[in-house]
Amino acid sequence: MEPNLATSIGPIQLDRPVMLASGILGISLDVFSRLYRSGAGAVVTKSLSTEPWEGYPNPTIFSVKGGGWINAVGLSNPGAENFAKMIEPNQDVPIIVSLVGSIPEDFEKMIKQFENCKVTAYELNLSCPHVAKVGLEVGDDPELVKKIVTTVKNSTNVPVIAKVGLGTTHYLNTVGTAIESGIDAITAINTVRSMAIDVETQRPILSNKFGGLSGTPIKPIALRCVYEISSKYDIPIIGCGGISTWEDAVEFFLAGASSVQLGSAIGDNWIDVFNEINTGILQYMEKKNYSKIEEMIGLAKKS
Amino acid sequence: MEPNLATSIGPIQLDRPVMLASGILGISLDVFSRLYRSGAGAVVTKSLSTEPWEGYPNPTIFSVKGGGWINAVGLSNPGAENFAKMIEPNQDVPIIVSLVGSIPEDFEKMIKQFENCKVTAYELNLSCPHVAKVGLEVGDDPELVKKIVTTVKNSTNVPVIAKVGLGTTHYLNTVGTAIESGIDAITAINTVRSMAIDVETQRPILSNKFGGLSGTPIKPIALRCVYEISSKYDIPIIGCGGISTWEDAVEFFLAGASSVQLGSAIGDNWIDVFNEINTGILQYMEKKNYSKIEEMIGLAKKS
Amino acid sequence: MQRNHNHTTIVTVEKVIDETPTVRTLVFSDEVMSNVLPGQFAMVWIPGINELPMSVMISDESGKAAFTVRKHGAASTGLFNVKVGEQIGIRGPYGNSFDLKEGKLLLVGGGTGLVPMMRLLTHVKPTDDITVLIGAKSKDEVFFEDLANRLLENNPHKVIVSTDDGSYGEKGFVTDLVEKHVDQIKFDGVYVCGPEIMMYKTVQSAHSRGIFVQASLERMMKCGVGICGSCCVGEDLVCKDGTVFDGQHLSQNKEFGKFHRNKAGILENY
Amino acid sequence: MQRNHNHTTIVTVEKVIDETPTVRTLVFSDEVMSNVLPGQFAMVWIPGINELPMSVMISDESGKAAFTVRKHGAASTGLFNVKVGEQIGIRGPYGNSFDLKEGKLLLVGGGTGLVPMMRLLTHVKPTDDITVLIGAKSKDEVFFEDLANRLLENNPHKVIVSTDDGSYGEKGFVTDLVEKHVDQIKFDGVYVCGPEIMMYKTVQSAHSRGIFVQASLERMMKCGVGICGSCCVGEDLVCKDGTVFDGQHLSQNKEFGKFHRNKAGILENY
Ligand SMILES: Cc1cc2nc3c(=O)[nH]c(=O)nc-3n(C[C@H](O)[C@H](O)[C@H](O)COP(=O)(O)OP(=O)(O)OC[C@H]3O[C@@H](n4cnc5c(N)ncnc54)[C@H](O)[C@@H]3O)c2cc1C
Ligand SMILES: Cc1cc2nc3c(=O)[nH]c(=O)nc-3n(C[C@H](O)[C@H](O)[C@H](O)COP(=O)(O)OP(=O)(O)OC[C@H]3O[C@@H](n4cnc5c(N)ncnc54)[C@H](O)[C@@H]3O)c2cc1C
Ligand SMILES: Cc1cc2nc3c(=O)[nH]c(=O)nc-3n(C[C@H](O)[C@H](O)[C@H](O)COP(=O)(O)O)c2cc1C
Ligand SMILES: Cc1cc2nc3c(=O)[nH]c(=O)nc-3n(C[C@H](O)[C@H](O)[C@H](O)COP(=O)(O)O)c2cc1C
Ligand code: FES
Ligand code: FES
Repeated sequence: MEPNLATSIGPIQLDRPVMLASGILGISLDVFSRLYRSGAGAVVTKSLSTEPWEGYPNPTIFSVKGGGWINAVGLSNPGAENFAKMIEPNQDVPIIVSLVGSIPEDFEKMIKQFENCKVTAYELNLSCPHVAKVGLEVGDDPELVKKIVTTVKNSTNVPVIAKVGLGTTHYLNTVGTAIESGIDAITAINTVRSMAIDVETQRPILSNKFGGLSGTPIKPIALRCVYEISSKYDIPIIGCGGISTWEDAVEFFLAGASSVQLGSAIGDNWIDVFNEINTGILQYMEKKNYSKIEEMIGLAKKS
Repeated sequence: MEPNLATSIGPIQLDRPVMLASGILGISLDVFSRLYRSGAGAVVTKSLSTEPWEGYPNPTIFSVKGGGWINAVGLSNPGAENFAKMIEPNQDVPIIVSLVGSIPEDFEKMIKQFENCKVTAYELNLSCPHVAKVGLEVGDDPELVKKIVTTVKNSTNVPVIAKVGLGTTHYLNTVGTAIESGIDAITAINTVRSMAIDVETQRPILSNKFGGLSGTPIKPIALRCVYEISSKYDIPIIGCGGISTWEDAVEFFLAGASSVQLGSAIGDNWIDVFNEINTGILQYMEKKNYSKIEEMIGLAKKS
Repeated sequence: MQRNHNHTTIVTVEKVIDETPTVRTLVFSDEVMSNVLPGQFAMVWIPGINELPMSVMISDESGKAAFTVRKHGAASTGLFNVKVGEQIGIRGPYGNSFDLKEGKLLLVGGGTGLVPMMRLLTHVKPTDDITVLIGAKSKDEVFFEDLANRLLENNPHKVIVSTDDGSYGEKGFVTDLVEKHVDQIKFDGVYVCGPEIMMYKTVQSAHSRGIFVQASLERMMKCGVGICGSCCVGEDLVCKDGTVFDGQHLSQNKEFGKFHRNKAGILENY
Repeated sequence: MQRNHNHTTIVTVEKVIDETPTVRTLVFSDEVMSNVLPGQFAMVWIPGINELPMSVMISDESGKAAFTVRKHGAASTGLFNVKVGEQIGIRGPYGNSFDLKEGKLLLVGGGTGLVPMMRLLTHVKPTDDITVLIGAKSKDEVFFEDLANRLLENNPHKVIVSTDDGSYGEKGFVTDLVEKHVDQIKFDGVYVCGPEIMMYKTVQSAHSRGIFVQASLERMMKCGVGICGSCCVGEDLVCKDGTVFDGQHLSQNKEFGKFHRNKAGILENY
């Protein structure tokens, strides 16, 4: 049988396993279509809030000498309502809507605003490391995670994903809480809180001082998180963090992810990266005689 | 005034601010002398335990495609007693003895074994991410940290440093506990728990599966930790993680570290790296008109 | 080690030239920036203030480059106020560049949109016949007229200024001048940079007559490297696919000339 | 992209040659490893079992290389048991290499210590006069004698085997043969690899007579890249400063020939 790139993440079915991660080129439907045509299996929107946010002043992104990026765009976004209007015409592109908020009602409200949109899934951003009162500050509070996930699951029949990261509470506990509260899948991981200082001017470079590290430097960390989650829990996982080659994607599948997301690789290799990875995965599947992605998920745990 | 590389980390005085990090080339007095002659301001020993440990089988170290290393040597070490005998003849080299253990008595016992040695400081490894019952498993338990630090401080007049890292408990809490218990300085950070999988053979590469990520990938994370510690607490800090150039070292000084340690850079640039960094720091000091390292410590917090 | 264009390099401002009461040119030494292609830009960090995309201005001294900035909001005013001896950070160059034709060329620029045009002039062949149209609101705001004439010394050329209020040069919008010129002359290439409406009309005038035309677009930019998405215009990312686009391509873009996105990413009308 | 020698490459074993009941040569294709210098080694991963330092053996086919392994503990037995078609991981080459003199050369090898010697033989000049001494415990354990003769076909040469029990070749320790040879001939270079005591005595014999001598040392290796410290001998790191050291340098090393470190890093006597 010819290998096939389709994969399912619990209730979510995708034709191709590599998605665009949240926050990357993620504010325009036209760009989403282009990325989908370029090989992305789905696109995750910029994390949306109930109100439009301007985000932090520039510099908001910094290229690290040793590879990767540190960003603190500060979750700038047009707000869920504007965004929902923009994507309403969409029929073809699998869009996963990422949401941030501080209280369950924020999420409930935003999900209502997407009622007329074709949404493949919601991704709850419980892990942005550089904005106060949302993201990690929510993910680090197990009680709040429970309330938010429960509320969201009661507000919609669309599958719901929780995106976790390295915070002050152990992410495995956050994952556990989300699962108990009915989450359908987990995305791991978000960026890792970091910083860069300019030695000439002797000041932090990002306007927010702290930002999140993404790209190749965090791949080994993300991979271990996926392996740990899949070893401890029975939940579909989307691997994210530093993926830029087909080998990276396959490592995540072998660790237990049923699909992956990427962002930073686009900054290095532009959007051709999706098809390059798809092609590499297909060749690997042919060599290993797999017909489905599913056959390789979690294999590294057997050894 | 000519710039001078001397620095003090609380009660610890060093002629030069860049030390060898624990676990790197750290098992032989002859090698220590060589590193000291090569420009290291001090050497930290491999973390020593009450009994000799063989560590994990190979592979114990893995070179990451995106830079850096993942290691799980498993704290192999000859044991504190053997080690103390070996360094007894030492007079010239500033040696910081790194210790691991599970209970306060382990540390007490080992410190006794070093009674006849010239020890510049003890560094308590509360942060190794890949060995059970010691390292992070200790650092993640605030009660235990308190007991260990208190016991150690009561056992010796030699300065005591706590080395922290990213674990399941927030490292800032561990730092707080160590300070309350009388610690003299903090080293931040240790390696970050990570993993690598081989796609051909479909198994984790390290024999221990998980290991610690070091080198350039963790620099932005380590720098942020130093900045966070120095912003929250008034304690001397030794920065560690991914330092390989003089700019890296200066970034850590600006973030609040009064000295730095390095390890992985030796694997990339060999031991000339100490003098290269020393020279770079001196040139920077000349340009900025500093006579002492102290003048630049924490400057990035002012902006 | 070769410089990675994404890593910020710190340079010192060596000279500040007042072009108009609100426009200044800041000169600095940097080999890489001195050699960028016309149309390319840099991300410019004003420490403690902001980081902005800026076209890279030429300098008459070799090994040097410049930014010509109009003071507007906090960020550009921050750059405008940088003094000689102060440091700024630069990364880049980013973006593609103009595709320079030979023969009869029309260059249209407004305000700081003249910056890439000046660099384009340093790349023309001595045989090219060049017309430069400079648009400004009023006399006060005219700059680079002399520079353009100087750069074109050895070419058959015309430099024509128009001001909206007629206080200098011809009276009226520069786009009316464009319309007049493309009606009369079959240009081999038209190049425009300036306010979007100026670019939109110029592209329409030229493209509708089958004349090759390129515009260098401006959009909100955060990353400059194709990650953040803030610079999108239709399905194009200005920082990565542009900043220079052909008339052919632009005539199919739904947003060009009509909408741009603000800092939150909300579409706003021009 | 050029291969980074620290990244593990997976290769498939294509041929297994039994050299003795306890020694096997595993052949695989790898351009980089086929061209390593004599004395260089690889870190060899036997998936699920261990990773070991191994000298890189030559192969008669171009583009191929091999490992010649003696089964000993769990790790080397794991490698010994790898079958044709199975995969192993390799990284390297690591370490320096022999400094090959011209003229009269003496090569001394014991057991798998012959591996770098065989590669050294592929680098000699046709005019060099070569003596190879092979030491083994008994007849069963002799290998590479024919190979050495074959590689030296076009050279003036002698290949002499000694066995401890006299069951083949000359009877006695190979180091006694060394002593005899350096007494009689003023060699231009002596090269040795094998058990430490063999290397120690050979170095002493040659160095004390002012003859240039080099030995390729073995120590416990974990990283192979100068990070872990497990391979230290005195102040030298075998993986990084060696594996090849001059007699001059070794005669000043306090640990060479006397101590090595075990897996915990404890000094043990030889
Ligand atoms: C490729 C490119 C090249 C440019 N070259 C020049 C130049 O050579 N000289 C010059 O004076 N200006 C140039 N600009 C415009 C400049 O980057 C600023 O947009 C302008 O200076 C106003 O910024 P402000 O923040 O001070 O104004 P504000 O009052 O804060 O903002 C006014 C408007 O400017 C735009 N803007 C603000 N920040 C940015 C940003 N980071 N990226 C893009 N647009 C922004 C937005 O439309 C905003 O609504 C260029 C822009 C781009 C995209
Ligand atoms: C540079 C170098 C090149 C080598 N080349 C060859 C070769 O071509 N063929 C060959 O058969 N052997 C070679 N060896 C030796 C080989 O690496 C092993 O030491 C040997 O195979 C025994 O390993 P074991 O783990 O099976 O034995 P064990 O019984 O586990 O160990 C026996 C002893 O072997 C040594 N040893 C074990 N593991 C290692 C290790 N990771 N690194 C170094 N020494 C170790 C120790 O002294 C140990 O006490 C080489 C060693 C080095 C350092
Ligand atoms: C510029 C930028 C903006 C981001 N914005 C978001 C966001 O809004 N919501 C979110 O969940 N993650 C956001 N992320 C994190 C990414 O989705 C992703 O988790 C992270 O970058 C790691 O993947 P990568 O290494 O492939 O980039 C952002 C990352 C970057 C670089
Ligand atoms: C091979 C290896 C062994 C290590 N062993 C120890 C150890 O025994 N004790 C310890 O506290 N840290 C140990 N570390 C961590 C280092 O001391 C250091 O914290 C870390 O490598 C980050 O610094 P670097 O990026 O400069 O290597 C080890 C690191 C490596 C790479
Ligand atoms: S400025 Fe970020 S994508 Fe163009
Ligand atoms: S084997 Fe690790 S330092 Fe040599």
